[in-house]
Amino acid sequence: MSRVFACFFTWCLVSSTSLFAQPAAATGIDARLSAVEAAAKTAQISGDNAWMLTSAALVLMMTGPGLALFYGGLVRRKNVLGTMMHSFALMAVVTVLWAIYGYSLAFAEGNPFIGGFSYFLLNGVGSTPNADYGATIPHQTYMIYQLMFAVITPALISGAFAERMKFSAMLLFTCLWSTIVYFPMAHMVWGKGGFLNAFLGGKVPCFDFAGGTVVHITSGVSALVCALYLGKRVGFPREAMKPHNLVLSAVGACLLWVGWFGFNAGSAVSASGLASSAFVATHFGASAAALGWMFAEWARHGKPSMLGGISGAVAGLVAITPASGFVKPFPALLIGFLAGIFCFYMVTTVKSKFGYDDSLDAFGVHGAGGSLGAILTGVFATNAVNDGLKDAAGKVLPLGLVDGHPGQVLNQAIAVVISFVLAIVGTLVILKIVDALIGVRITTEQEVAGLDVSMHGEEGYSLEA
Amino acid sequence: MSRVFACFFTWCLVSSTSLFAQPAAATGIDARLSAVEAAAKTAQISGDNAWMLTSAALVLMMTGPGLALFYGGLVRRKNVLGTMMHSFALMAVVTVLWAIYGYSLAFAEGNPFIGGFSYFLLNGVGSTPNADYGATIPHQTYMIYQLMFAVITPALISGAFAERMKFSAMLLFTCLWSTIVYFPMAHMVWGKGGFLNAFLGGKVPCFDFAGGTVVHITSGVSALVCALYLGKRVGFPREAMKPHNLVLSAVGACLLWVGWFGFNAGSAVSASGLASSAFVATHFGASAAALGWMFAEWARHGKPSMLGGISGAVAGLVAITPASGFVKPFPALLIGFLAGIFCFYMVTTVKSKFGYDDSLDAFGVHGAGGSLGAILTGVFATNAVNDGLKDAAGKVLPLGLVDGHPGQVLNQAIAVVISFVLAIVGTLVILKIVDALIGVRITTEQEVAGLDVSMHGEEGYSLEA
Amino acid sequence: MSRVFACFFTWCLVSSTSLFAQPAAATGIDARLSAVEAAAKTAQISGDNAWMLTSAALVLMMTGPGLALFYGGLVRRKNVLGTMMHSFALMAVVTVLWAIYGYSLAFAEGNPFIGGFSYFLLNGVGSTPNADYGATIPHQTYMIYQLMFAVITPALISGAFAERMKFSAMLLFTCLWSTIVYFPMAHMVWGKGGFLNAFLGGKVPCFDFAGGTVVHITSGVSALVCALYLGKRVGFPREAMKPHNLVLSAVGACLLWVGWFGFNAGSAVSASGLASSAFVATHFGASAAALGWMFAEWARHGKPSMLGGISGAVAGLVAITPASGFVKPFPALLIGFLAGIFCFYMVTTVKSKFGYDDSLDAFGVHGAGGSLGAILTGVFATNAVNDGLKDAAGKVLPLGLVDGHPGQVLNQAIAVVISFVLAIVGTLVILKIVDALIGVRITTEQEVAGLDVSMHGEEGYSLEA
Amino acid sequence: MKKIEAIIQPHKLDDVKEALKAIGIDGLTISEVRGHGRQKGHKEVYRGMEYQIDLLPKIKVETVVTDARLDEVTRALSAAARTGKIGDGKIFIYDVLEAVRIRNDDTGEAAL
Amino acid sequence: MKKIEAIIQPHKLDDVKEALKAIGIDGLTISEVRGHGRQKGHKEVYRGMEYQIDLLPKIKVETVVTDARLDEVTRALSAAARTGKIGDGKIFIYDVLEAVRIRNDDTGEAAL
Amino acid sequence: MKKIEAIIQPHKLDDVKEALKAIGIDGLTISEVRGHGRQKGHKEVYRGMEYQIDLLPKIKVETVVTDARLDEVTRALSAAARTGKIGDGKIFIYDVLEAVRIRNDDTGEAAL
Ligand SMILES: Nc1ncnc2c1ncn2[C@@H]1O[C@H](COP(=O)(O)OP(=O)(O)O)[C@@H](O)[C@H]1O
Ligand SMILES: Nc1ncnc2c1ncn2[C@@H]1O[C@H](COP(=O)(O)OP(=O)(O)O)[C@@H](O)[C@H]1O
Ligand SMILES: Nc1ncnc2c1ncn2[C@@H]1O[C@H](COP(=O)(O)OP(=O)(O)O)[C@@H](O)[C@H]1O
Repeated sequence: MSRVFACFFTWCLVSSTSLFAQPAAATGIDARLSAVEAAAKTAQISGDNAWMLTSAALVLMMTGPGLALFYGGLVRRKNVLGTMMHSFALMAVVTVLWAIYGYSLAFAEGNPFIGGFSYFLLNGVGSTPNADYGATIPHQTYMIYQLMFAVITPALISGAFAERMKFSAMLLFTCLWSTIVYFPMAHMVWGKGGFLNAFLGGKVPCFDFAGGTVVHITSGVSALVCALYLGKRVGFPREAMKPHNLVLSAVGACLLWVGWFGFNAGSAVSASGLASSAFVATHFGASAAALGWMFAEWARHGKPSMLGGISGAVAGLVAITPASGFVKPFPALLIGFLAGIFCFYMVTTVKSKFGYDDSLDAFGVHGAGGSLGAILTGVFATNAVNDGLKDAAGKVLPLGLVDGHPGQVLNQAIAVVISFVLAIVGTLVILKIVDALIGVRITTEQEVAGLDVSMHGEEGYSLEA
Repeated sequence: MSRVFACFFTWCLVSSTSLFAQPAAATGIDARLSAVEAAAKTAQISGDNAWMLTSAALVLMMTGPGLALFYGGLVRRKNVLGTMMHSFALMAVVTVLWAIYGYSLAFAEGNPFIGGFSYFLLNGVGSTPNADYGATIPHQTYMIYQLMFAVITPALISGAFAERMKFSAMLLFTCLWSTIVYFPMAHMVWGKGGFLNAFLGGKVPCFDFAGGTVVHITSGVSALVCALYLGKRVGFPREAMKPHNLVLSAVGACLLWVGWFGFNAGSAVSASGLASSAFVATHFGASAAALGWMFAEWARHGKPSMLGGISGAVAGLVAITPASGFVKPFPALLIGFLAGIFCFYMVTTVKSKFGYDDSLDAFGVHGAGGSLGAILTGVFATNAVNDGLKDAAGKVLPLGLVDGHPGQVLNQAIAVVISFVLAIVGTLVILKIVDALIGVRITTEQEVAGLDVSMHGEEGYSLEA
Repeated sequence: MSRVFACFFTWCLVSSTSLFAQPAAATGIDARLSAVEAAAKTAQISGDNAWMLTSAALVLMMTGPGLALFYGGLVRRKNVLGTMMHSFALMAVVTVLWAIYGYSLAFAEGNPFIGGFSYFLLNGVGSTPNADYGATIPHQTYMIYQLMFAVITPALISGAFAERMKFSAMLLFTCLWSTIVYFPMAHMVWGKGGFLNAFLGGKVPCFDFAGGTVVHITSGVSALVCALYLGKRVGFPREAMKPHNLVLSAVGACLLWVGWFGFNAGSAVSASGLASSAFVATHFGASAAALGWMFAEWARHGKPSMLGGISGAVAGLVAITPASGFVKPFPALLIGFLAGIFCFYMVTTVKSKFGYDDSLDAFGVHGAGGSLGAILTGVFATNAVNDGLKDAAGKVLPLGLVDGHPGQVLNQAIAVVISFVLAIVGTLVILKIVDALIGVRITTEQEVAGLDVSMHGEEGYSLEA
Repeated sequence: MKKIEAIIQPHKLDDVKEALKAIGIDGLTISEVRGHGRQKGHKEVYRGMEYQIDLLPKIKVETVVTDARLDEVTRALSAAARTGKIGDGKIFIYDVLEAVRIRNDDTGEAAL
Repeated sequence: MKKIEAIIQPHKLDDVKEALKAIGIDGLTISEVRGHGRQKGHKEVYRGMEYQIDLLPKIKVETVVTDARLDEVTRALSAAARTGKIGDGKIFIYDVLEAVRIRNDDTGEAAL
Repeated sequence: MKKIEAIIQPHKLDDVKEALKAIGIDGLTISEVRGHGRQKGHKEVYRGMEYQIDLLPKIKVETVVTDARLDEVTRALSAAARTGKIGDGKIFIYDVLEAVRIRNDDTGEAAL
């Protein structure tokens, strides 16, 4: 309420000033100008902050209930709560890490690979905008918005170890993974001075608007490592392990889609034309990918399925994520369509060829789709959409291949490789540690009984009358 | 991020300018004024764009998961995915049509009945606002916001042919229907120079704030035509075809209600007082209609039901849609209440009298409610709420009957008739074509097995432990 | 649309003015200044209104589908619709009361305990901001935003009388309760001149940012009274009354969490830095409380559960509600953590000690959590977060104990006591009246058959193929 | 007394209920089951994993009747459930030693 | 050995379970069924379509017991399930030729 | 003809189906049940209320076979369902008086 008063006060001032503007014209005009300049600035902050707070809420909604439902519907009934718990618990746990040191390690200035401790305990993160990250929103808004990304990323991994990981091990794994993989990667790509940060002084300028490398490649690749390390579920692949409730998954996918507008368009850190452009690209990518996957299925199996449609939409959202603030609408459609077909191929042909049990296809969708999107960003990024990259003289620079800058594809590839290496090495080390300390996999009895009963002592449904 | 910089830059400019304002006072003041004028304009865009992007996300949420759940819960278990697929697939398919030519046919200048091709392939639809449609938001925002309307409209029709239409036929039907019925109708009512556009030069000025004619009458009437053309479901009305999961429908209805704020208040194309007024009217209309339907049921059957409550809410939202930006709160309550009772009467007495199988009452709710709302808009529209209609001299004109302009009721009736005719003729022709090409109805075996298995090769629930 | 034109018009004016600024410099500059001052003001309203409309939608989403799902999942299958109906019906009923006299009794100026009738029938509640409540948003926005609070509060109570209250009695009870308990309490704490209003002239200045006393204590305490008055459910506690569908409850809890950002950050009545601060506190409180409850369970029962996690999150959200606009992030974490443990203790140890049947723990979570939060607000409130309280000379005053103002804890305690007394006395009187008029409890036959069949004549699920 | 247990197609339940009602059989109990027989199931593919769905949804109808009415009821039930296609189902007949009406401890045929 | 099959009101399940436990009957299997008998159902109206709901939710309790305990168990079960109102349900008794404990192939009464 | 009714652990259903298929038994009907026996259940705590969950999910498999194949099928089924742990379940054998194929009114062993 205080801001309201402040603002009201400003207007009173402005109005009253204008009453005796005649006598001391110059001073009066100067004061009115300063007042209105401040007022315009405050108004700018309100507009952008309105969108960014909405976006932060949307991104949280992606994890819970979005991802919780999407994954929860895909597992067997006896694991539905255990699977939703992976997403839910991370909403709480990662928040605490972030408050203590996570935001600092990711976004405080440090070296090119990891941030420093200047924002330890959120020290200095208040209402005043941080001009580097968002000149027109309170720094706290940026902090909480970025937290929502840090929450969903490890939650995505849980699709790979679904139905067989110990709950305590999942918590410990996530704390270590966030610290060792996510915070450094976020710093490299988005942190000031990060190695791959194209806009704030990185050595290898990579374009990753909303997290193709930081979020999707790291989580998808780590997921594959987890799937291989934990081994197959008891009975896989002989036993039928059908999704127990595709209605839940469809609802989850729709909420992911809606929430993704906050994820991508929010990454403009303002309610500007760039946000609108990212919003359009996001929607177009998701749509084309849903069609791509469905048509591929239709051609291969004779029927397009709901599971195919929603898997495709998610694949498209993943692939358009790094590109969303850099590409025009029709390239967005193309990126989505390719992602739909490519990820379909990955989770069908490739997965069954290698035979790993990536239970809910975290790698096939996020790892593969994220990599494709990161590379295609290097192809289709254009300064007609995003004029943020300028040389010393202020001249807008070309972005991707279509702008006549083929080298960007290489930069993107470097970022992809770094993400892969960090994810593989980091995840392996962390799994070894967690396994040694408390063990990562549940017993066969627990697995047969299901996570809900064995880990949480409860059941998802008691549908008896 | 670029906008952030731009904006920050502006402020640096503003601040620095003021430092040497003394020496060259006039010029300095002029520059500061120009800068702050630009800043205020940018701030205005941020505020309005924040609300419009949120609204676009809300309207998409109405289709998925909103409508998908609402309809999905009302059908039998074996058709749940097939029914949700109608909504979901249209999110993808209509998007592609819209990108290629749909937006152009609806909103580019053309003749009074159909738009031209100037926005073909979204040519020229960028960040710069289109002053005719929304002077304070990026043109892309307006385009994507209107797309969400184009998505939900054909999805509403699917309530009528639920549980018996071929998936491929549904896709083809929708592509043709959007092209032949929706895009022209949207152009007539909302497009610049459209025949019924009251604010941008239409011959017959019709008030349809958010789509009573364009969205609800066209879809509801087309739904009735579909229901009659496809015939009854196997076993109707002898067999029990109870909603399989009213919990899903209740959730869907609530999400429709919440999303409808984006639909109606977003139609102000700004976060202005008009948006607030439309928001209030929307909520009041929904509330009164839920009560109206429930009380009608209570009186007739002795018990108010959840299905009645949610059906009423949707009926009220439909009826208030054309009126929402033109009427005061208490007329909104009245319109809602009447809609609740009228639609209850339509889906109970009238439907069973004529015996058609409008499976999920798309006509009884959207056709009937939309028509009622369109007419009552002519009664209750007032320039105390919306002063957008002015004569050449800038004088605000009276709107509806309550403003002393009874002729408006006739204008509204003309629009209703046009919508009916276009929907009936268009839908019939399209059904004939699709039927001739690929057949519209599934076989009895497929119908008995259910859409999920026969069309999509999957099942909604596998609830075995 | 009209606002868009108005705004566009302003800009034309501004631009054209600047053309002939040279000849009549002073006048020209004055006109431009006035125009840009108005433009900045309009922009400010758009930004703040964008956030407040979004917040209003989010708070409605908390009731439906949020709370409807949360409570609906916790009851037995035969009561799922009846339970959801409590939330749903109140969305409609309270709206009508609010429109007629509720808003007036709560927010019109009156005496310290109840508002007057100046806003009767929403008279005078239009686009013009009400400077007392929100200088930068349309008055209608404030009215509809506050309505959403009035809707959810009685819905919360329904957790206590779940599975055994007559639907008609529930409706009558709510109408009386809103009138006798909620509207006065809202006036006392938030209404201009209210007895406890710290910012608008209250005798005992209480800090309740978003409704710890008004919403949670009143509803939680009234819930306990209802539970005691209605008596236990048939078979309680001998019979197993497990939640029938924890998936629904988990989804509901997540939607409550997301919607709560509108509840708390929206209570800043602007998209300012204070809103961001409240957003952060809300998220931190929820996270820490989810962990607190889960750890308490883990320690006590050997397993952390999904029900525990979501109960904790809600408890944290409740406790942080009064504090959210006054405390820093780390105190928010602490308040949440304490609330998680305290409410766990209340719904396990305390409830089973006293043996009352507060079916869904409305008292244990909202009553207990709200009281804890209200007191801790007095401890941790600081003017470093909220500088809204000033003395006559404009000096910012200290807020809570941490600011060196221990007396505030006492003020908070007084507000808690007033809420308890009003809730207990009011609810008891209302229950007696309703019981005498129509009876509050259903028959044993109806209870055994379930609310869905007996009150509403329908069933939640018909999952047969 | 005999128990008639019929496994039928779900969509024939209404027909069966009416046929039994028509000949005065009121007492019956149904349950949802899944069955496998000559009827071929179908293939479902979830993200590249193929499942042969060979357990199809069926309804089991159980009714205990007096020995005298056994044939009549069996015939009526069979006729009502028939579509003539594979998957129509089976009827099995069992002997019932005793029946008790819980409400009043009636036993034997009086309990039916 | 005999199978006791009882169709009871869902809300009497806890009572029945306890009554059986009290007399040392541990082995039992329950399932959800829907039944029709003398008990009148109710009408449900969905958007103007009226449905006569005459198949009401019931629980089927099955327990196989030795011939010696048949009467005792039947009586205990019947008493526990009784409310005295129409719809209380039925008990049917069948002969069991053989029982096998899967775990160790025990057969006959030893397998119960 | 005899009915073999087996109560098995849900996760052994695939094994049982395959074992029966392997010896040429095609006709079978399954249903979801909950059972209680020697197997201890578990405790669930919901908001401080403790529930002893002693009815655990099981699958009931029913197949009617000719007298000649009774032993062979019983043995195959038992072997496939066995894990050797408590809770593996039971098999009960009943006499079947008659079988009818609804599709064409075949009766007796021809109907199986
Ligand atoms: N021998 C059997 N034992 C138990 N159930 C059987 C048996 N044979 C068939 N069934 C049940 O009857 C259903 C229909 O049998 P099926 O062989 O498909 O049809 P049809 O008898 O018309 O050839 C099966 O799905 C199964 O539930
Ligand atoms: N002849 C029968 N065969 C099979 N089940 C029966 C039969 N008669 C009754 N039932 C079952 O018993 C339940 C209770 O029967 P009902 O006639 O309503 O009660 P009551 O025996 O108290 O009159 C029915 O719902 C049905 O499931
Ligand atoms: N006497 C019985 N009557 C009916 N069902 C039984 C009986 N005994 C056991 N069952 C069923 O068999 C299942 C397994 O029995 P249990 O005693 O736990 O295993 P085991 O036979 O290996 O000791 C039970 O859950 C129950 O469904």
